[in-house]
Amino acid sequence: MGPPDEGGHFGSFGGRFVPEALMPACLELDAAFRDAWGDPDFVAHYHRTLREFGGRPTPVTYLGRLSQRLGLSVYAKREDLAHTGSHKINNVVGQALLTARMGKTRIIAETGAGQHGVATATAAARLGLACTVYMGEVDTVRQALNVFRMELLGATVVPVTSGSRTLKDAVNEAMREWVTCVGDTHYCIGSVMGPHPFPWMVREFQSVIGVEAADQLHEFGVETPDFVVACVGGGSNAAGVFAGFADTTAQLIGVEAAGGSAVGRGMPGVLHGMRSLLLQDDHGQIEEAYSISAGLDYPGIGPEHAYLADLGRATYVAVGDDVVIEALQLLSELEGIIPALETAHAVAWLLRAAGDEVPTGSTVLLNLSGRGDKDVAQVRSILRGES
Amino acid sequence: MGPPDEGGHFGSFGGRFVPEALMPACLELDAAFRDAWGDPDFVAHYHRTLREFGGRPTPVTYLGRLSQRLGLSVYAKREDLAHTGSHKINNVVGQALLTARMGKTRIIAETGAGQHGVATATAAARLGLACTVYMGEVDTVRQALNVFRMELLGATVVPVTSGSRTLKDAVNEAMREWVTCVGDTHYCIGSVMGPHPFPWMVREFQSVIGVEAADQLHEFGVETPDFVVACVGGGSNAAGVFAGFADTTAQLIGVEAAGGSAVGRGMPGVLHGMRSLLLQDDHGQIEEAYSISAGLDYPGIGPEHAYLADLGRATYVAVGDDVVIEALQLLSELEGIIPALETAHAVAWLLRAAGDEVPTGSTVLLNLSGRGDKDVAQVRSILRGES
Amino acid sequence: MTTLDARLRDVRTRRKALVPYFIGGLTADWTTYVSAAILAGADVIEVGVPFSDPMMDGPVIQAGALRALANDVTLESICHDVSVASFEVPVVVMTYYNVLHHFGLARSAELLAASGVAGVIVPDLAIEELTPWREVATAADVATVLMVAPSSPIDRVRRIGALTQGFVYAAARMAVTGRAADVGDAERVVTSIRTVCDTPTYVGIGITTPDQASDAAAFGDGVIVGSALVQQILDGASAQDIEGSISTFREALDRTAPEA
Amino acid sequence: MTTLDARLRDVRTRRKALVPYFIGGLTADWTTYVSAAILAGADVIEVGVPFSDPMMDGPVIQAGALRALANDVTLESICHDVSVASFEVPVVVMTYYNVLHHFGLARSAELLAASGVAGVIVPDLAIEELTPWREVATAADVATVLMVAPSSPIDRVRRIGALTQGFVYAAARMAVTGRAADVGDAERVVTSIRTVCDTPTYVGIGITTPDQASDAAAFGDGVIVGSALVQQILDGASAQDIEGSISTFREALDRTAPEA
Ligand SMILES: Cc1ncc(COP(=O)(O)O)c(C=O)c1O
Ligand SMILES: Cc1ncc(COP(=O)(O)O)c(C=O)c1O
Repeated sequence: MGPPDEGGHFGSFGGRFVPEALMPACLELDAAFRDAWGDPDFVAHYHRTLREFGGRPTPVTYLGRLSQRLGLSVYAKREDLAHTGSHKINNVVGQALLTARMGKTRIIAETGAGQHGVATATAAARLGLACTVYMGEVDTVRQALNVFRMELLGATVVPVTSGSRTLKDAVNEAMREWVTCVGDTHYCIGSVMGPHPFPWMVREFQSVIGVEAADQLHEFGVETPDFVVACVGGGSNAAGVFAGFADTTAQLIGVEAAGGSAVGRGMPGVLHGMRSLLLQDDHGQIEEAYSISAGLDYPGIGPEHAYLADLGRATYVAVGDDVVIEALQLLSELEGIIPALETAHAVAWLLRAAGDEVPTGSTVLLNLSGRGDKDVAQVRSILRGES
Repeated sequence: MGPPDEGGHFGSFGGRFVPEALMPACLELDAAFRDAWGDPDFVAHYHRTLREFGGRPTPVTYLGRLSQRLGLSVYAKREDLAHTGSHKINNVVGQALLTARMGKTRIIAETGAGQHGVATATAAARLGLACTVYMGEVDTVRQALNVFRMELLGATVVPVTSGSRTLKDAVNEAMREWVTCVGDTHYCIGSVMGPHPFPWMVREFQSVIGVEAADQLHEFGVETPDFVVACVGGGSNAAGVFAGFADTTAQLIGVEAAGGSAVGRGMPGVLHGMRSLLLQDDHGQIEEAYSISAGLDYPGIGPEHAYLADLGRATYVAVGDDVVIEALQLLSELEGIIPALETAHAVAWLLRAAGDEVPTGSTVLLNLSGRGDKDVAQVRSILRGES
Repeated sequence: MTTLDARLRDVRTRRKALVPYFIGGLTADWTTYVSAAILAGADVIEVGVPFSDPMMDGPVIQAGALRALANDVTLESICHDVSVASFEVPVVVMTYYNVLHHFGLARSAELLAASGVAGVIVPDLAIEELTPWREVATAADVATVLMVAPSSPIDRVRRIGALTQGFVYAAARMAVTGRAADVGDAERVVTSIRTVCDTPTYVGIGITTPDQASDAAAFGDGVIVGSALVQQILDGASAQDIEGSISTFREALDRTAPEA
Repeated sequence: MTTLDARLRDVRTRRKALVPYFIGGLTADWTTYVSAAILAGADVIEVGVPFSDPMMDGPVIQAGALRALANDVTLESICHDVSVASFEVPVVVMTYYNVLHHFGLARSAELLAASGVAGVIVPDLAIEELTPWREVATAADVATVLMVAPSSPIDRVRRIGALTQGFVYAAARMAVTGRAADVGDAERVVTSIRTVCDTPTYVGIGITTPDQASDAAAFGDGVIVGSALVQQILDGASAQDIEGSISTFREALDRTAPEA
């Protein structure tokens, strides 16, 4: 998983499909990121912030009881223990530091369920940056508590009333607003998506997951896991963990939600500044994704994943909502870790694949991308048949 | 902060005031804990579990913007980043490992808002121990989501209908139930309270906070902080962090909720197996504590704190509900950390004391005992004037 | 030897002791229930002084204690009632340590003694913590009755046997107060007590029916009946009803010949 | 040089160009609105082909696009309508890249050309990604109109000036489509375009009133009027109403003498 070409292409995917008004900002960002990422001081500051503020390194946990149940050796990379409860913090800390380095004083972001919005508001608070988060109006109602969290953190949350009023529209709106304030404002995209340099930059910021995990597995005596499994919405946690194992023999598995399976059901297209695989109708209109987990409700996938799928270097699979709840329950009960519903997709696939695509005796690294606290009310309603 | 005397006394506090039926279990536990705590293998296992499962070490974060605001140097020990969101995990991991070592297969616990219950259920799941949690019926309604969390983790939650149906009654009930099953069951008390060896044992398990923090402050170039501040319900997070600084010149400050201020408003008494300071009426009936934060809703305080107060080695102060919300908001906005309402008491005191009891220029270690995710719905209601 | 010791050794020469438990102040006329019980053959009266956090009590006595507390009952008010009633049989107060601790240990002992209370049972006062209380209580001739549990190992039974005054409270089971279907581990507990001391040994915790009392009397020196009676009173029983109940217990015990 | 280039240079010799924007398929009779506009003096017609995620459009055009999409409008249906209507002035399609990408780049270019469409504006197709499309479009004689933004540095203006066909779209402000109170940064943008190329330069983004159009025409070669018209149609305006509106814009522009 090297850098993309100069135009931000991973094979035929990626690139920069944005209005001319934003191109200078994308170019500036590209240059700024290259400069920062090559500057040992910046890199050290980024890692120090993640360590002292973000809770890194997150541990790798051997899941003994799950392993026994499945006939595998399963290790979990515990992004659920990172500040704000998921891997999202890695990216926002990087982008917030970069924002300050570029001399910008404000950060905007899109959010679906609110995870990335909360993380962005958090990093902005920490660095004293102003912060505005765009969130589909539908989501502001569904996730009112996360709206309140962002407000507590000093951010302004703007309900987006355009289109389907959900995540993809929040991205559109953030892009539109970015046009108006690009001089002093950085747009902090929440996954490995958007125009170059975002997919690459976000992957670089998230690669700390995989780099740490590889070292930590060595401490457990695991040279190379047979499988590295992560859930995929836009694909940032997957890209981050894959980055530590791309050069190994590990099989990389990205698990999408069946209702948002851009690799399984998507076609090449252009959205949100990138060429990638997208859910579309017969006329190239973007379809809404549907998943039990808001964080996987994205009709596309990061361009690098589309490329890895093309290459065959990573495999993308999908699981339905039905098995996700069971997976969440099983991990909770066996290991004392309530995973996020997003993460539970990866667990669900593993439960299904154990003894089959994942042969008995295999060593598996599961990226535990986030904690389930945000989801327990929803899971409770579902289990009670209330929704 | 050395060990208590053989009978578990810290000065005139502590001891073992339990029915004879439980005394053998207390003695067995005392022996088992002494043995385990002196066994490098056990200690290593405990620390390894906290590292690989619990997310330790938690970082120390320099709170730059708060420091600037207050004219202090404020460092936070980030127990909010520990697994399950507070320091509670340190204790339950220790007790769960000890339970297994004693050959017991089941663990019971009391819980108020559910933090300790969730932590206990978590450790029990991880170790494959059966788990029953006693929770006041009133609290099971107020904290229905935490009941569900415990159930997800495989625990049975028993609503306690006796007395005031809140935390102190949950302790009574757990004690009563423990009498019936003491042969195969360990009672995992949630704070530095109860009969000996609990107050000492829980402090020992929590002392990892202070020991880590002292080292981490050295890395920041802080030899000894001027103040170490922690909120106090039963007093376990405070005891844990104090333990790292008892032998230094640091002033130790425990912050109670005004409505649960056992040091400020309590008198010596005997409850839940210990002699300590307790809120009581004129006839020695225990009064209910009241606080905005369920975790500080305890009418007593751990006996060692009563002793430290007596000695003058630690100072106990109290803050009212009104300033707690403001403190929570300020920390969120300035530092990107939404603290638990319990923790916000410590912050609130610091805001009040800065420039006064805590002179400008002082270095302060704040124990950030837990994250506020559990509290945001409540804070939102309060700020909207709904409760 | 406290007065209670002497009186209970005397009872033992005559019959199996019947010790009904009443919550002080549960009703305004609570002492009339006690008098009725004495009339029906009670040998000792156990009077509960309610505490907000009764760690050793099950739901029935908890409910009773809450009701009494709502009536503003206190250690002093109950002692006053006892003193006024001046029962012919020994009264033993059952309460939790904090009630005494709060009133003051010496002051409590003096109040109890002055009110004619012969002894106390303080279930949360373990032998390890006994000394301060026992000194002042003994000085006031207030006996401190200790409990042996099924979980007590023999060396603790020995120490308890040596320290208890008046009688040994043999807990029939690993449980708090409440009603039960049998006498549980009582025989084993009593047998172990017998190997270490000669003090009268009464079986309590769960004794609910006359038949159970009779079973327990086969090896013990008496029985304590608590929750079964409290439940009756909570359900609205009159003093006469209680007299009837106590009579049936009395008869059941008397079917068993005294040991001595 | 595409046909559009030639036609617009010709317009420039005569007058300031007026480019009203219509959403294809917004109403069943949408082409009658276009015809009315041409009658009233439009020089070029911009026809929006709706896309679900119009990143460069503000609320008015978003709403119009959503309504059109609900009518099952597609690239093909709009091209069909345009082809049937056979307008006398050049038609430029405005759409997003995915619409063309999905239909196939070469296939789209051929369809557009066959339907009589002279050019396209694809706001999310930056010059960096232009080549594949531009090749097939140029081959089909479909001009690709590029936009210069206030944020475009001079070297980009130069590259855009060299690559654009038909006209340069000078964005008057850092904003998406919508109504505004003035012509914003338009003069600065047009001035910088003038330094790099001689292509007709039309001002768009926020042109709402005839006065603004007149202001813009003082330095530019024409204006694009979008949201203001779409809002009228959304509000229920008839083709005649639109004819009236366009007339007032026409008059305002004609008050300004042509440059050349
Ligand atoms: C816990 C968790 N995992 C995964 C995702 C999906 O994002 P990505 O695919 O970028 O990792 C989210 C998004 O909100 C998330 O919260
Ligand atoms: C975050 C947090 N802090 C503090 C406390 C108070 O407990 P202690 O005084 O034992 O630390 C609790 C109890 O639930 C808690 O959840």
